Amino acid sequence: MNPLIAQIAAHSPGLRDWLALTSVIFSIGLYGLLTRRNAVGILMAVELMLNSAAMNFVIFNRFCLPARMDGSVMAIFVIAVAAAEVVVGMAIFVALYRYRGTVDVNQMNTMQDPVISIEGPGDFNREVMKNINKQYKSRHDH
Amino acid sequence: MTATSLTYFAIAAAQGAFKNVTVSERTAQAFADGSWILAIVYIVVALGGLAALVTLSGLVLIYVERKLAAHFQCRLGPMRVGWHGIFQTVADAVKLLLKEDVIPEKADKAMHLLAPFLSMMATVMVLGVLPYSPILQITDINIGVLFVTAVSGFGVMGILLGGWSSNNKWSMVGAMRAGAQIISYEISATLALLVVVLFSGSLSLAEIVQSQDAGWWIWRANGVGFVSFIIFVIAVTAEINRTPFDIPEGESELAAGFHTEYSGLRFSFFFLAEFINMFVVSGMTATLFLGGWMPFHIGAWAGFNGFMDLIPPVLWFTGKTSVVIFLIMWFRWTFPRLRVDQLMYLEWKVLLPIGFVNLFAAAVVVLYNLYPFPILVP
Amino acid sequence: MIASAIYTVLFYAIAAGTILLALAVVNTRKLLRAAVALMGALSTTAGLYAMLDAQFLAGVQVLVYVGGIVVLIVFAIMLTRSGELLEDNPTLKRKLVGAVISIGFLVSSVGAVWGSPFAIASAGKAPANDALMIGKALLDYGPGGFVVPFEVISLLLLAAMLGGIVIARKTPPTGQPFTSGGDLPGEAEVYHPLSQRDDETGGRAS
Amino acid sequence: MTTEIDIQHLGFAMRHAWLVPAFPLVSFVLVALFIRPLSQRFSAVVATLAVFSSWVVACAIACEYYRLCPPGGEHPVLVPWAFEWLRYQPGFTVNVGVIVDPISVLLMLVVTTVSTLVHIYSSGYMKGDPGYGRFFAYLNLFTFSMLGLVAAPNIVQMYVFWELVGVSSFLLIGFYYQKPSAVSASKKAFIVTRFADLGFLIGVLTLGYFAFNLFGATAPAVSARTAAHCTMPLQPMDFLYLTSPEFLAKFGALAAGSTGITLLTVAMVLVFMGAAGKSAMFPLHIWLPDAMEGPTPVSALIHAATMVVAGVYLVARMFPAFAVSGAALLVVAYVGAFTSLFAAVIGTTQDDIKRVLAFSTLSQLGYMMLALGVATMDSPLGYTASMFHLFTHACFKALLFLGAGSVIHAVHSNEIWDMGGLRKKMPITHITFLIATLAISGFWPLSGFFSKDEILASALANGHTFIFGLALFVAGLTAFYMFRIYLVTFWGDFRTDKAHHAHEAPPLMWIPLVILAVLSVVAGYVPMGKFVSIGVEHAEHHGINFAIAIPATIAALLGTGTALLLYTGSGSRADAIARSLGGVHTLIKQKFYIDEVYLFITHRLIFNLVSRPIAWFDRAVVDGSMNASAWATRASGYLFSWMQTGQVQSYSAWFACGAMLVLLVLWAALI
Repeated sequence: MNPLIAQIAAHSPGLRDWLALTSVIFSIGLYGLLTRRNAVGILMAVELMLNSAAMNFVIFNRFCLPARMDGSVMAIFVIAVAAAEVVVGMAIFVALYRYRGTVDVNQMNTMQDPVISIEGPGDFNREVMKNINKQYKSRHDH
Repeated sequence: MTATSLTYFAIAAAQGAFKNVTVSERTAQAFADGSWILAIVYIVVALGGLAALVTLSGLVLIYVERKLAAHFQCRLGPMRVGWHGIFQTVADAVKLLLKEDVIPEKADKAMHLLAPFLSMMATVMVLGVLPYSPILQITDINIGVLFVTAVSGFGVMGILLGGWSSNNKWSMVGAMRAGAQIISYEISATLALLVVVLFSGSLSLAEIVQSQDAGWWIWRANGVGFVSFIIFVIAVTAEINRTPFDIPEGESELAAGFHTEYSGLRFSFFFLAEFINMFVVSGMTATLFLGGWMPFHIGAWAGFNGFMDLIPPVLWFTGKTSVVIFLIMWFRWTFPRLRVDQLMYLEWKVLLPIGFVNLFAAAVVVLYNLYPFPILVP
Repeated sequence: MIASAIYTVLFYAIAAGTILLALAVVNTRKLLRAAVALMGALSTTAGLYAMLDAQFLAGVQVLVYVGGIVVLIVFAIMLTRSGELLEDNPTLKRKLVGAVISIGFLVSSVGAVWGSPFAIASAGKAPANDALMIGKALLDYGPGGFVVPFEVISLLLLAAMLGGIVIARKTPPTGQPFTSGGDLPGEAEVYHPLSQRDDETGGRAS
Repeated sequence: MTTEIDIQHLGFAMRHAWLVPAFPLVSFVLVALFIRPLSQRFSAVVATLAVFSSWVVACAIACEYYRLCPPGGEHPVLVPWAFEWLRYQPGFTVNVGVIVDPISVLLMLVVTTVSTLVHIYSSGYMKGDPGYGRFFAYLNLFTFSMLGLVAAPNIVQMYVFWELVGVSSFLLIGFYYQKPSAVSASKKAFIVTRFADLGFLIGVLTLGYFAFNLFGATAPAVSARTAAHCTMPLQPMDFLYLTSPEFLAKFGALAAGSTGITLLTVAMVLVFMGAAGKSAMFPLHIWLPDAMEGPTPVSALIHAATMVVAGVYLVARMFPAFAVSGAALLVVAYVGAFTSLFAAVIGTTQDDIKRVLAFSTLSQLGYMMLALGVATMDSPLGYTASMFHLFTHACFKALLFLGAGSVIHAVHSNEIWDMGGLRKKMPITHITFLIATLAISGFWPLSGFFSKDEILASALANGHTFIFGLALFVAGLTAFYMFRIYLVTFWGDFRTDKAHHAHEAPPLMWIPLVILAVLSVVAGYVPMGKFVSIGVEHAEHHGINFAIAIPATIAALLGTGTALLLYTGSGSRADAIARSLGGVHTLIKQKFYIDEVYLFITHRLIFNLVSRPIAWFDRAVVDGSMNASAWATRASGYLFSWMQTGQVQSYSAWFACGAMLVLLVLWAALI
């Protein structure tokens, strides 16, 4: 037998190699998630991450419980959830684009609360509402 | 070298000729036996066979299409090149290959180059799993039907990319229409497929053909099979963008649709892919509903059946496929083109509900083994 | 032996392809190209599934991801056709931070994986007909059965479908313009961000 | 000997005894949700028909019961219909069912009869009211709750319906919810009865706890005789179980700590607290007079004839338990006696016709309680007498209230001094009112005579001479105040224009009056001792015992005579007596300042001494610590708010860092 072939065969991938591969893909997805500014780009990165996570199920199934199909079933669930996520995500992006003219996540920070006070126990909610009110007013006065 | 390979091939062919093994199994066997060269020969032969099939069937189909179109319209069609214009398509092909390959200035070049290959790839991948005869199948994977459905996604991507990268409004609109249409009709096609899967209990195409030994599913599935056959034919006609579902490339509206900006070899790829697609879906229809390479048998007529068995399986397959191809070509000169809304209406409000009901009925038939009518034909 | 060698070569080849395509997904400037790369990465992942003896899953992966999700993403990109959508060029700072975090994550996770003891089964042959097995597992109950999650997933998909339609349709169902919802002060006022694109708070400038 | 009854082969009405409460319930839902918005008129018809159907079924049940167990014989307790409701653990489930025994049959008849008549009466009385349909829906709900309470075979079901009765009476008292006085009256009734129900609840829990734990999950060791008459196995909360001699013997032996009182007594006094609340016994009576704010038919239904007897019914239902604990029974007797005297005294001075009737109700309820209290298992005459009086009282008190309603309807005032001379204007009301007055005063040959006679006889027979004397005095007082309002209302001159312009009520209103008047006359001739009995010993129907009848009649005559003396002709004689009594009269007129005492206790003492410190503690310490933790959270949130960019990516970066940290820890642990 060709020694080269034997050597190659000796490096047949094991569980840890597979897991390392999924870790790499996950990290790449994470990089995309952190760096992309476009919501669609982020979604694609998330797909990568989901994919690698689903593959982990299959890997463990293959190596640790080969007679069962639980990992495949879980992976199918992950795929289904990913499909649902993409549907809703895309719908949201299209709606956002229609209403705001952008899908840049840097501009999606209306959840950020500019009003935080530490005046001690008081009617916190009312204060926040007042400020939101003010913000709205100023928005509409222009 | 060549002689050795040919010898190997001849020996292998002799060995496996009358066994129901696919080319991929033989290749694997060859690998396992350590006969590298034989394995590589198998691979080369398989790929070469596929290439030949693609080219030949493309040429033939284009010629047939033109001739049929002409005769439907009481014309003669191509008559000049060769006897009855039989080499017309060859001449056209040569002309296309010699033409300049123009890429628009503002196109996304990489995508523009990639798109035709994606389209072609989707088609050829299906050719690889079609069972042409018991011994003539590149590979039989146990998820065959699923595979066929899945790779059609690449075709959609090819069309979408082609339309997008051309940087042309017509192309873009054509691509969007094609994408929407293919995705929509794929659902109905899959629902119809599932009926056959339910009856045969397998996703493997070879097994599905084998399961029709006692009778083709179009007859034997008692009504539901016939309904799903009709749904499937309509849906695949739409999937390959043929009339009456050819709005993605409707000449009167969109110039030539998604491949308006393509020329030369790349255009011929798209063009060829379209015709091969017709062959593929017809082959699938034949495999799923018409018994694939199974000969035509009638009940207990032993003599008749014996005669039918004499005809080689490949011919049976080709014949059935040709019938479906003829049917699809016939549509083109029978039905007017649908509007976009009519198209969507037909899919979502007609075919889809019928498909679901049909699938449910099929499940009931299979579950309770209901065969209300006697089986007269295979 | 040869089969094992081929398997090994195939694994590293496909893994390398997957990683390259994944890198393309996150680094390509043009989003459509990223989508194509995503399609490639997901297809190679299907190949990896096939190598893990999960053919059915490989088919599903191609069917759902390539035929569905990527097409949907491409559609979305095409529908929201605008300059900023087509390209995405993150700043260097962003790239650095992302790289540091993701590489840190990679190192720590690979380290944790490498050090962990796993209970690897010795007889590693997958069932021949995995589609049948998966079908039975999905519709079974009791141990090893997943019928309840299966039903839940079907509900989730239905909800996602309806949600997608409701969110993405052009006019809200009531025919009313888009409002803030009524919980906040000024609920009667119409909030239409398109009309305020040019002021400081809600527009493109930031 | 025991009467053997095959529970499986009962007649239709028995097997479907649930129909009795079901009719009003269905009608309530229909009327409240569907019919009321469509037609006010039709809702009255539906509601009345539903209650009438209940009456028919109740009659059928009564007939069947007394066909199976003929009068004068043994009267077993049947549970012909039940289903499992709450299953706690083996041997402890709570059923919902219908109990059929003499007192429940009697109560069902009384409730459905009075309720039907009140429905008919109300359809005339409430005409033109904007809340016409709502009123009938409430009436149906009330009837349903009361019937469910009566039919309860276990104490849990009774408690549930007990509260439902409370709710529906709350709704009915506050029917005129625009009137502040009605609202406050309904709140008062609700709160006072709720306070009483607290005791009831604790009693129920005590009983249930011991009923289960004394015998455990093993089969309840109660008489096979009673168990044979149930469709389902006996459960610890069932009345049959709670009143079985086996259980009582075991439970009665338990002492409550070192107080020298048995636990049974404690539990029974707690249960009686609930009964006292609902029946408005002395310290908890304050809600009843105010509850007159509801429409007058409601007063007749709730506060005279049916609802307030729920307490009496409960005591009767649990009577064997009370009897085993003699002390609890003594409490019942003396509370009843005191209430009857106390209320009668107040009743002599009130000017509001409904208020007088309310106090008279209190007094009569005291009578019933007293009768129960003097009875024992060995000589259960008082038990029979109490039920008898409940029955007759329901007839004539409903009649009195409906008559008063008729008068109020005509005069548009509650003050008796606004009336006068109405006998000419309203002959039917006058005659029926007179019959009722005579009946309640205890004149032969009307029903009140017989029932009161039996109560007095039972008190004397069991050696409670003091209570006997007191009851005799109250009988005289009753005659006095009843004739007082009768005379002032119907005799003399027209005191106001309103009285002058009064006219007879429409037929829908006077027909029930006539029916009730007939009932008030004949009810006394029912041989109640043969129909209603408890224990092995049979209460003999005494006929007319002259040793008791003569003093009772003399007392009634004295009362009547005094009234005639004082309130015919000019009112100066009454005023003179009132003036000569001075402070005492004022004290009585102000109802012994009980309300004020309550207000003082709640407002001054409890609010200032208990509530305010607790409120301060709540605000300063409890809320303060909460606020402090909230403040700390918010302050720390402020410290870290620079992390809150509002952008998903920065969040996911932090998240990734966290995950990385976890992985590093894992890695470190592995190395």
